[in-house]
Amino acid sequence: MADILLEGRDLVKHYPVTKGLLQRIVGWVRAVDGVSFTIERGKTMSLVGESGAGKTTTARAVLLQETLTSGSIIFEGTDITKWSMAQLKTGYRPRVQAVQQNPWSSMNPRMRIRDVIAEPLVVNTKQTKQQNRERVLELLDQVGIARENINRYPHEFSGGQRQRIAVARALALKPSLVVLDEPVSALDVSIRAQIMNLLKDLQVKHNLSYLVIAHNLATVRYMSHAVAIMYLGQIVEYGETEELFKNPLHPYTKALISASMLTLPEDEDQELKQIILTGEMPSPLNPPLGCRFHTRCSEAGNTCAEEVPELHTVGTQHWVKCHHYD
Amino acid sequence: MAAIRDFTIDNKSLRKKSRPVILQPNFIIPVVILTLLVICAIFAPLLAPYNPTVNSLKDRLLPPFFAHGGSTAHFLGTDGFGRDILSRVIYGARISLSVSMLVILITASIGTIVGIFSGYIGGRWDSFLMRVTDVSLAFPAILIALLMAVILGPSFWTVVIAISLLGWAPYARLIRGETLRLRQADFVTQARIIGTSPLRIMGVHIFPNVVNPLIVLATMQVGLVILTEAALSYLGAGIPPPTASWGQMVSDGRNVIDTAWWISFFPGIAIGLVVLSGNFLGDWIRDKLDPRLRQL
Amino acid sequence: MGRFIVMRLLQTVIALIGISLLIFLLVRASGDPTNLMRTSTTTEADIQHIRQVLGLDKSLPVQYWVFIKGLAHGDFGYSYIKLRPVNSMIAESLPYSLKLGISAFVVGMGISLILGVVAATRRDSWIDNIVKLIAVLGQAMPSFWLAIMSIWVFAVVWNVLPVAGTAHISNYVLPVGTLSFFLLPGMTRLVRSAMLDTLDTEYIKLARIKGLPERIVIWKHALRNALITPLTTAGMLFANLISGAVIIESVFNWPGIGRLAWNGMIARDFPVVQGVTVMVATIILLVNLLVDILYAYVDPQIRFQRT
Amino acid sequence: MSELLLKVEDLQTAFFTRQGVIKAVDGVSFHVRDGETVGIVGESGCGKTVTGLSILRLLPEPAGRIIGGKIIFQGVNLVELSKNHMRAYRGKMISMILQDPMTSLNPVFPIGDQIAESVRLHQGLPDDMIQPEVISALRLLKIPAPEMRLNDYPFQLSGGMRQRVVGAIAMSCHPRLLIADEPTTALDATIQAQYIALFKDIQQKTNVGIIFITHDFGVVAKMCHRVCVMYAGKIVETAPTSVIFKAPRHPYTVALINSVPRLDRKDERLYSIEGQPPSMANLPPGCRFCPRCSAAQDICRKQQPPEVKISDDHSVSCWRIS
Repeated sequence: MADILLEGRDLVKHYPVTKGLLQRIVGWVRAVDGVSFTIERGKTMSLVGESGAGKTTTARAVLLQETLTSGSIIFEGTDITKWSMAQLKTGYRPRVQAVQQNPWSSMNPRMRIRDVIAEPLVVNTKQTKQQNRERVLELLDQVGIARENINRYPHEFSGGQRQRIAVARALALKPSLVVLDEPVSALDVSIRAQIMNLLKDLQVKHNLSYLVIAHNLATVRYMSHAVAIMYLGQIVEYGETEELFKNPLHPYTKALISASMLTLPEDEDQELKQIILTGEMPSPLNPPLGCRFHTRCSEAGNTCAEEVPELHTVGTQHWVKCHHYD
Repeated sequence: MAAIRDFTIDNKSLRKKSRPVILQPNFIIPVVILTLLVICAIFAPLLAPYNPTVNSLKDRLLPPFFAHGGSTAHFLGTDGFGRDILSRVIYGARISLSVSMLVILITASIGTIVGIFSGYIGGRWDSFLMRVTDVSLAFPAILIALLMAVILGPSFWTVVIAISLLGWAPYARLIRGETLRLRQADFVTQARIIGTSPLRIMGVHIFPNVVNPLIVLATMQVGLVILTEAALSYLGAGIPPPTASWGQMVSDGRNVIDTAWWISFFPGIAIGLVVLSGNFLGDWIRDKLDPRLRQL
Repeated sequence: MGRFIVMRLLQTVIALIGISLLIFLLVRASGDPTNLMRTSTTTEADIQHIRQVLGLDKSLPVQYWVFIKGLAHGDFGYSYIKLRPVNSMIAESLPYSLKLGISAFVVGMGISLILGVVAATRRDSWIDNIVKLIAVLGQAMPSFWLAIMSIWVFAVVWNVLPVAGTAHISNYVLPVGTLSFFLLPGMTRLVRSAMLDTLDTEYIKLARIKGLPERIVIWKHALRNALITPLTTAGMLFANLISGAVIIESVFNWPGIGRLAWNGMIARDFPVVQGVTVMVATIILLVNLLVDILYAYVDPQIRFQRT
Repeated sequence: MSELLLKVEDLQTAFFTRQGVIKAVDGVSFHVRDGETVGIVGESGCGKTVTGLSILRLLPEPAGRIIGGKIIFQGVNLVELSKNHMRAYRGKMISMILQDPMTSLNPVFPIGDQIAESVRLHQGLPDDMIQPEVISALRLLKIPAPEMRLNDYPFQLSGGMRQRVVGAIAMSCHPRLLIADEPTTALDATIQAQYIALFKDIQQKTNVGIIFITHDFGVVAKMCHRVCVMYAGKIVETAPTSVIFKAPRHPYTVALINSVPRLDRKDERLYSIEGQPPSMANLPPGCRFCPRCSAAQDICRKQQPPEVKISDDHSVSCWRIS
């Protein structure tokens, strides 16, 4: 049995849409609509999808930045949605940290690096200044930033260096899970590999779990152990990374992979024909009935428009929601 | 200038070439004038050649030294009561300076608190406070001051209260805007993720980041406050005579403008110089601290 | 769009109630209004009588209700000094203020639009520098001083323009000119910087990529967008104009509501000042409502919002 | 072989700022043929966008200026044209698509008007002929129900649709050359794939030459026939797309391709380039890549490498090659 650190069960987040003088609720944006996933200890799980798919909302829920409409988050065996604020503050928050996409805006420009990295310690622990300082130096070593930079301000660093500092801050409290929201997409191409390699090294060293939010499939394949493909608030396919990329099942997954595949002009005819989806993702305010993907799916049949597809397990670590596997 | 942002310029090479502060005329001239203002205000009794409030009817309406009939005894001439204009201008600095400093202290404090609170807490509080701010911004300060002068009677404190009553609104609006922007900033989200309390977020993460725009706005408001104070004094709703205030002095010359232009002229120049200096200094500080605020 | 106007209208009414309440409370908090009417010959009985006539013996909420009911009927009370209804005094003065204000508005806005656009499109040229100088000096010099100095120059030294009176067109030159200076510098700066920001956007770049002549890029594509920012401050500008009217009318002895309020203040004639304040507040709120609607017209994003 | 459309020779573009002169583009040469797509690939700050703007002569004034080189379009040197002549080329002969569809359309005009403006200006058609032309431009970009879209404002459209409208403006006067500056970067993966397929189709129909500016090798592979790799204001390597991927010669190209994770294979560990691109105000004296190059020699630090032709259509600027 896999060692599961965190599990999301049927997570739902609906935002009300109001209208008029009396703020009458006229509809709901179904940002996340029944999402379940598991994150194993020491492993990386990625949520992949286009903007509006609900991956960021899901991650925000894990980070307690959203109040869920329903669903539960099981952390080391207990449901934290039932915990009190005080319990969360001591038992959950310090264990789940985050690195954000944009290293230029994720640090208070008025704080020195030592304070940026020590902030989680100041807020969550009662350590002395000396203890904090030692921890900060230790963290700087781990992420490959020279110790003498401790008194400098964020703007004195390049994007790549800042992202290293953001990683150091996320590790300050020795968390079990780090949520990585597009950790390299704001960086220059030649810098991305540095950061991805650093994150992989730190994962092995500290037995960290990562929840990665990404839209770039190649990055995801390189970073993660398991992948969940999201579309319009739902996970449509989930699998162990290699299995999923070698044997994609859902038509949407296939289209995404095809879109991100490096195909040279002359290979085009030999390899599998490029899949170009028609149309755009519908609004989560009014998602299609049946399978949510059927409006753009070239293989959609009659049932797809009417019935919500069930989950089909294919092998041990792979499942899909699609009528084709009924 | 998107194309300029397309390549990197390293900060060190930029900094090397800018002139030292002391040689920048946009900085040094206003600073000298404003320093002079402070010195005049503090040491008025030592600097002024005459008592500014004592009438001397034999010296009525003397022109300044360079005009026909003028003398260096009364450098800038005298008014209808024979009071020395130069001495009154020097004493007038006291009113301008104390009113503007006090008003800015009061309005900036209130505005900052309202702005940060409104912007960070949001919701109904925010909509309410912002409606109040909008109405305050759209209300003519002079009219409120006239009303206050009728109710409370003209006095130093009437002026301070009357200007402050609406004066906090620009600060509240600016600081709220900045707070809204900062609230969305990733570093504030990050602070929430690690469990920072709202009060600490407002104090440690938001306030230090609104100090620059606050300083810029406050400097730029110095001129406005001085002008408003002068206008109130001019209208007779300000500090009551015989205390010398620049607006009042301009008003004294209104009815003798055909014979004694200097009574109105010099105090007006004093107001203009000080306001100009305040505005220039504000511009300079803005360019240094926060060029985004160009539209202020 | 309909809903938007209804929302705004509702907010305006609420704001008006707020302001009237504020004025009412300010007045009552400062003490008994009859104190202002006391002279050496008034007896205690007279005061009692006045209190009864003015309804001051009733409870505060009742007084406020009476006050607001009066306002709703356009009843601003009686002048203590002139012993006439305040509303007829306002009605006499308002046309003069409107003539002055509207002329100054048109002149000020027109000049500042042209100056702002020209300065922005010829950034750092001599025209830009002159415009910046006008703006800087205009914002620094006190308007009442400018007004008095213009009297001195044009009426005394050169003797080409009259100082007092309202009959002839030449009577308008100095008051309108100096009053428009309440808008001109600020508005010019605002148009210039909004224009500079707009000229820096991607869609202006695209307009140039299309090969459009600069004339169309600037006066059609850029100006329409650049006007949105100054419009948001139109409310403030209007307030400025009213402050200006009080000052300019007092300098030129112009028989408008500004002078009415000023004379009221000098004579401590409380109902007059109160009446003008309330009336101006109403006008201001209505103007702001109008601006919001205009704003919605310029910015299609607001026009199409169905809130 | 198709006709030569554009030939850029030794282009030098500089920005004259208060802090000094910054050469954003320093001696760039390349060419584009009819119906060909040439990719200009590089990281942010390498000068690829400035190259694109230089061709249209739309550098931010007064700071940006072309200080040397030739831009020969259909035999005419654009650098020497008067302002009015140059304007006649823009939108008609040469067009451009900008990166961010959210900001590149004017928010206060309906999209139909924004396209019609170009058509009216460049095609000299009678008024009743303009609308059909606008609709056909929208149709070329496969915008559904084009007749219904004419009165829409930009904010009513999704990012993908807006970018198609920008494309429709660009193609409305049948230009010969299209400069596309990261047109797909702001779009989602499946929308990006749509857009690329759309432009390949448009290119087949119209034989337009395309300069495709991007930082994304995946997009390059799908879209471009030839690629120029730029680093710090210079083109370091030019080759047909498949050669760039299969047999790159410049150390920067090699490193860049190896440091990008691939979807079609399992990478155990990515190659990572140390350091970061140099500041354009403070360039190294020799080869600009040498501070980050693992194969740097003495000469690399002292002298800039010359451009060497390895084959007909493959050239590299690196001392190791010459």
